[in-house]
Amino acid sequence: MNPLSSLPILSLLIWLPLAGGLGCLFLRPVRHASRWIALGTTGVVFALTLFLFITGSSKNGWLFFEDHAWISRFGIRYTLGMDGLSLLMTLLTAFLLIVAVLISWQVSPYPDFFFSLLLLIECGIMGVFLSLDLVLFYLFWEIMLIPMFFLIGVWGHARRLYAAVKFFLFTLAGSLLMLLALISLYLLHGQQTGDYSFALSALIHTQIPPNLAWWLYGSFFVAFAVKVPLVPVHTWLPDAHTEAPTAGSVILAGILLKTGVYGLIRFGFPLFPGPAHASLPILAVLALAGIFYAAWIAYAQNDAKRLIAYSSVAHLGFVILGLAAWNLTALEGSILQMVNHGITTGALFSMVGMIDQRAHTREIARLGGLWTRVPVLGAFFLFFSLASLGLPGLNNFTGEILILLGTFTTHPVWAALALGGVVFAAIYMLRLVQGVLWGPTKGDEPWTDLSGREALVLIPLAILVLWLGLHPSTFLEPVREPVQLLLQGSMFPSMPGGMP
Amino acid sequence: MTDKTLFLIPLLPLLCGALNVLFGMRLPRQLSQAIAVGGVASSTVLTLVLWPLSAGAGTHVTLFTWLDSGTLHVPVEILFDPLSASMTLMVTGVSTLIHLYAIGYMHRDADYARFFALLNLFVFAMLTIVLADNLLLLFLGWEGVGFCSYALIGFWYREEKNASAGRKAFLVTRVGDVFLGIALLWLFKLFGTLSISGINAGASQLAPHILTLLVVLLLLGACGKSAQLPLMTWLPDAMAGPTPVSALIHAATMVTAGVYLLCRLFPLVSLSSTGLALISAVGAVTAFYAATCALAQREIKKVLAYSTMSQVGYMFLGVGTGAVAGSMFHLFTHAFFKALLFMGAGCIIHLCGEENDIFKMGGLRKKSPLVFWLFLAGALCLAGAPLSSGFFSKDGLLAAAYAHGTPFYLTIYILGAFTALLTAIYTFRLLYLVFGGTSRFTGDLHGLPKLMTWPLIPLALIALFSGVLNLPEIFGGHQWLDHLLHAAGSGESHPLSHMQEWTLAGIATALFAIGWAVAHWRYSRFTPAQEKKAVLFFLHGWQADRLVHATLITPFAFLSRLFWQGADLAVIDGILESLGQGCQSAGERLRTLTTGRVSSYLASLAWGLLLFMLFFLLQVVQG
Amino acid sequence: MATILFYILATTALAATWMCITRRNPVHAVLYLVNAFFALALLFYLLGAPLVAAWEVIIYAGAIMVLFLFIIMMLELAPDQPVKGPGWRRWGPVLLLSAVLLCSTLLLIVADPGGANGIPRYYASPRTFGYALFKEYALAVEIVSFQLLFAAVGAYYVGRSDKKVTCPGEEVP
Amino acid sequence: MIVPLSHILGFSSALFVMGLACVLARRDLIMILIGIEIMLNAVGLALVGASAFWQKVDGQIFVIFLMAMTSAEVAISLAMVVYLRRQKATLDADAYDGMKG
Repeated sequence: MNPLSSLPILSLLIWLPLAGGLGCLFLRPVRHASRWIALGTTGVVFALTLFLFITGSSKNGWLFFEDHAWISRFGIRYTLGMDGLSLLMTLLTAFLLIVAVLISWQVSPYPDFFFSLLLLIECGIMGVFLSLDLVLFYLFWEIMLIPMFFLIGVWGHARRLYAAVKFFLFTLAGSLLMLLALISLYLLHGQQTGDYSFALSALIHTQIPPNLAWWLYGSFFVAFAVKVPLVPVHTWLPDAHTEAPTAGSVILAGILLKTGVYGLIRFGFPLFPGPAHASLPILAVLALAGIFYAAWIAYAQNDAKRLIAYSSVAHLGFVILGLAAWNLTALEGSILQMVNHGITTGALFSMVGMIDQRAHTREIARLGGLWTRVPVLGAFFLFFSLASLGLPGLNNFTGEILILLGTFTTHPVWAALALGGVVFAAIYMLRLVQGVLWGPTKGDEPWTDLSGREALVLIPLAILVLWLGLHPSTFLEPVREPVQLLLQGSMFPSMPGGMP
Repeated sequence: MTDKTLFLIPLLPLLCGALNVLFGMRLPRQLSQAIAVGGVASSTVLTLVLWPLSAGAGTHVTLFTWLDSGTLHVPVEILFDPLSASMTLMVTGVSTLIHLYAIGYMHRDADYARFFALLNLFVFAMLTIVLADNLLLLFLGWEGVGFCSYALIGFWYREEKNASAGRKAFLVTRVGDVFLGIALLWLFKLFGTLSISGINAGASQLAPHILTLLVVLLLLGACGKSAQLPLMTWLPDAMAGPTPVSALIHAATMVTAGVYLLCRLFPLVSLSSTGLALISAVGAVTAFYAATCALAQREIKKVLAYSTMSQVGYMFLGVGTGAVAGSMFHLFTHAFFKALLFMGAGCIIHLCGEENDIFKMGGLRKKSPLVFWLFLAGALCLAGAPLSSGFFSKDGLLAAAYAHGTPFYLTIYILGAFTALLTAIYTFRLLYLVFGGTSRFTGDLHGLPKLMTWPLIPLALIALFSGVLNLPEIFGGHQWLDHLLHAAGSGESHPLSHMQEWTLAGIATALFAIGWAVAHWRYSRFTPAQEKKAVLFFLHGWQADRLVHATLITPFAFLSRLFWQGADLAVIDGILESLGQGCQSAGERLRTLTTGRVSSYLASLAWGLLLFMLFFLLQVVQG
Repeated sequence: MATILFYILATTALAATWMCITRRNPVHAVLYLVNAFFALALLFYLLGAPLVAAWEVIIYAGAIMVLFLFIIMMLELAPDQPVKGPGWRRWGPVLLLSAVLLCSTLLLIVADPGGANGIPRYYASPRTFGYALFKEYALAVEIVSFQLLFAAVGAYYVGRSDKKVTCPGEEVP
Repeated sequence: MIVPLSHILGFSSALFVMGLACVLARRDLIMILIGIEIMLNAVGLALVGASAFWQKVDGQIFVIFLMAMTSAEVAISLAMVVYLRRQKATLDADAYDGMKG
């Protein structure tokens, strides 16, 4: 038996970062205390998730489950559950948060606030990936939003306020729709059964009139689509990613975008199977539009960060395409691709941050010849760019090929078109690589190559890129059972402790 | 020694490449070079040692499972059969010689570690293509060579032009890769597996139209890598890379990967006669196209690049006629003599102090006889001089086309034969301009490092005499390669009578002689000709680049800007921003309601009271 | 007798109020209002509310109105010579509105049949009053007392003379 | 029993409307406050009438609360008058439009 099973380990995953965040604030007078607290907290959380991953990834059903009454008057419960999918997502979150802390090691001003906000975001994201009660989910969903708003708005680049407000309004508009929908779902379920509850396990049994189901699904969908983001509600993303501080971009691209996809998988599809299945072709069209449209726009960008931001939209298009294909291989590919994208794009954003620190510009036209000045950094940059454009053997390829293989078996045309998007990916990525690495060196002041701390960030990322590219089964096996259950339309395996 | 040792063949170069990637710059130059050469050389030795494993149906080994999801099961598996074994031997052997040559060639470049690492990685990727028994693994190698080619073409990245050439190569081949990828996805859907042996075994159950479509997709994929029409524009530009790279990647190995792919999947490809016809048509037209372009080139490496394209076209032509062994034979001989030619060209360029233009050379025969003889050996093979290897291999392919006897294949034969004439012309043009006459070169001749010449000597011998590998019976041979590769599959054979074979050989000899004569008449004495329009047309590869630029690149860039500025910023953000503006202006207007004067507030309060009163009154009246 | 007294007092109160709101001099207005309040206090007494009547006199007429007077005098708001009051342009709509409001209210009152009944005689002794106030409404009393405290503090805060503010028309010591 | 309830209510509403008219028509802050006092008293009258009508003491208690609140209000508002008078030399209510949007 798991020695940790007596601990409320899921709550620990959520509230430990919050405690760390408060610690950062309380220990403000101590110089540099906050960064060590942040590193320690994220490290502990990562160790926990890693431990869970190693011990629990082969098990079936809910690996961990917590359920307590919370606001019983409205049937709101504090229900947390972790299956293979949540496990993978929490692992990714915990890992990227360490990266985020390390790359903002020398952040200024207000490092204590910065790190406590980072930890607050971790708390929110963990909550989103673990909650099984809709109100709890919504709560964490909003908790994620607010610290990110401040991260962008306070520590961002030149147009940070515009970007922060845009990000906030887009996401909030979507999530308010979701709030409306979940309340009406709650009322509907209560009227039907007399059991007023926000528990996901209860609500999936609601009989929704088809017309209303479309509206409710649409509201959930908009909330998630904004987060993913799908064309045409993606325009917050380039601004937010570009203006955010490096850690913010890493978290945004690496994790926050995945919460949208996760929401669709965990809530959107199980709650509204009818409209969800009927909307798969729409999803596919949006995904394909994203793949091409965003890749096309990415080519025109001058700002390296913005280019990578648009590439995120294109990559998430692949993820959504796998979802739309709706079979085991494609779905597994989608989930794998979420992890892949988190790692590659996280790495690329970190690297642009490092380059920005040295060159004081992110404009491709003003960079160039970096290989001469900082060969090690250049090699890493090339490596991650290749991963991003889907070179086989590196991580993005495995995800993409699973998605494409899965999609082709059911929808050949979608897959064939999406494959065309791969060329587009090569076009913009190579433009970026050429602009940054090749060409004559501009300026002649000497730069320091990769520092130890930066290497500490990049080497694990690079190892993961290779690992995911060569042996993705490690990360695919935990999600197999959740995906199968999802495909069967049954969401909940037997639950220890029982459901309300 | 277990079968798994076979994996060492590709993994040794990978290991050595990785060593050079990680520690190359910290190692002394000699050690770094030794690692690189050692990796490739040990692969060669290993291939020879393990050769017996390829006997019969070959050896099939699995290392571990790469991808596993649902019905998808992709193991890392290799198949060491006669086809892949012979190709492996050629790749490793030629690579070893080229690596040695590269040590000499790069002796003054400070970035040797990157160069050798990439070269080793390339060999790994190429061997993966060759040995893979799984299409996805093959695709890994396929993209891998694409990347290495990209990085090596742009090796001297400080010049924007070189980096752009690399990028172009990567992108154009990737367009082909997309088609290969679609074929791969489709094959998985049809067969539920990506194993090459499995696909070849089950191919006969497919409907003809699906087969044809598959072959077209595979052909397009192969065209990308092998620089065949219409995806050929990248190869001439790829000459921006260092010469060993051109020799290894753009002559001997990578560009022939397309041919190899078609041969590997020949049991599938051969089932579609339309597909086969298309393959040979593409091959013949490319061969002709490239030969015409080679006639007008001024840069020595570009002449060779176009000749490579042309010779690979021959190989395609051969695959299309069903002569797998013949194509592989030409692939091998071509690899030998073209590598030789490129390395010779590297020596020439080095001698002339990085001068590329053949119009500015001349008279090198007396100045560097060794290089002349080496280059001549390669050139004779290329031009198809009787009894040289190129003569046998090229003749074999043309004979196979002729043997079909249908009007279509006769046309192919005629086109091929005419191309052979052009080949002889441009080869001797090159020889005369570089070595003949008097020197037009201004400046001092540089010395050559030993390592740049002596790897060429064995290569020259192999190139000249590799014809014995598949010597036709009329010359007393046993067609050894044909028998070896019999298992790889071959189309329906159309045996020719000895009389016909002698006739075809005679025609080939005559074409060679005519070509030599024409070149002698025109180029034995250099006359600077004015640039005619036709010459320029051929010089720029029939303006293919300009066409691509006008029809694809310019619209792409334009649309890119349009989508960004027009759609994303103007329309989507515009709509949302106008929504925000609307809210704001509504607020502005509502703002005037708050006059700030107590009296107006009180008045509105009174009016509200009145409304309430009237409402109650109304209720009273109604009730 | 009481009925007649009611109408007399009501008429007095209305007249006094009318005079009050039409005066231009605030001092006069306040005096008229005090007059009206006395009439109201008597009315309260007639309606059986002796305590309320007493407080009406003590608090309203006695305290609040005097406070008004003090303020008016302190700020020297009473004009030396008659000033122009609001003209018809201001009074017109107000009168119209008031008339409509009054008419509709009266209509509402008339429409209710219960209103025609007479009021039974009633007398709330201070004892009853006290019991109800401090038992049933004890909490409200506490709240109101707090409110008074806040008002006192607020009035002090607002009214204290801040030396930094230059006060036109007032000498700062 | 002295008068019908409707008469008391009618008288009370007449008082109230007069107070309202005063508040609306006058611009002098003092006069506006006086208008408010009139309105409050009108309400108090209605409450006392209702108290008698229902034979319950609660209405009267409400008047007590009303008075307490009025005194609080007057205390604050007269302090405000003093304060405003210091800010500007006038008590014209329309002169104070600092909250204009």
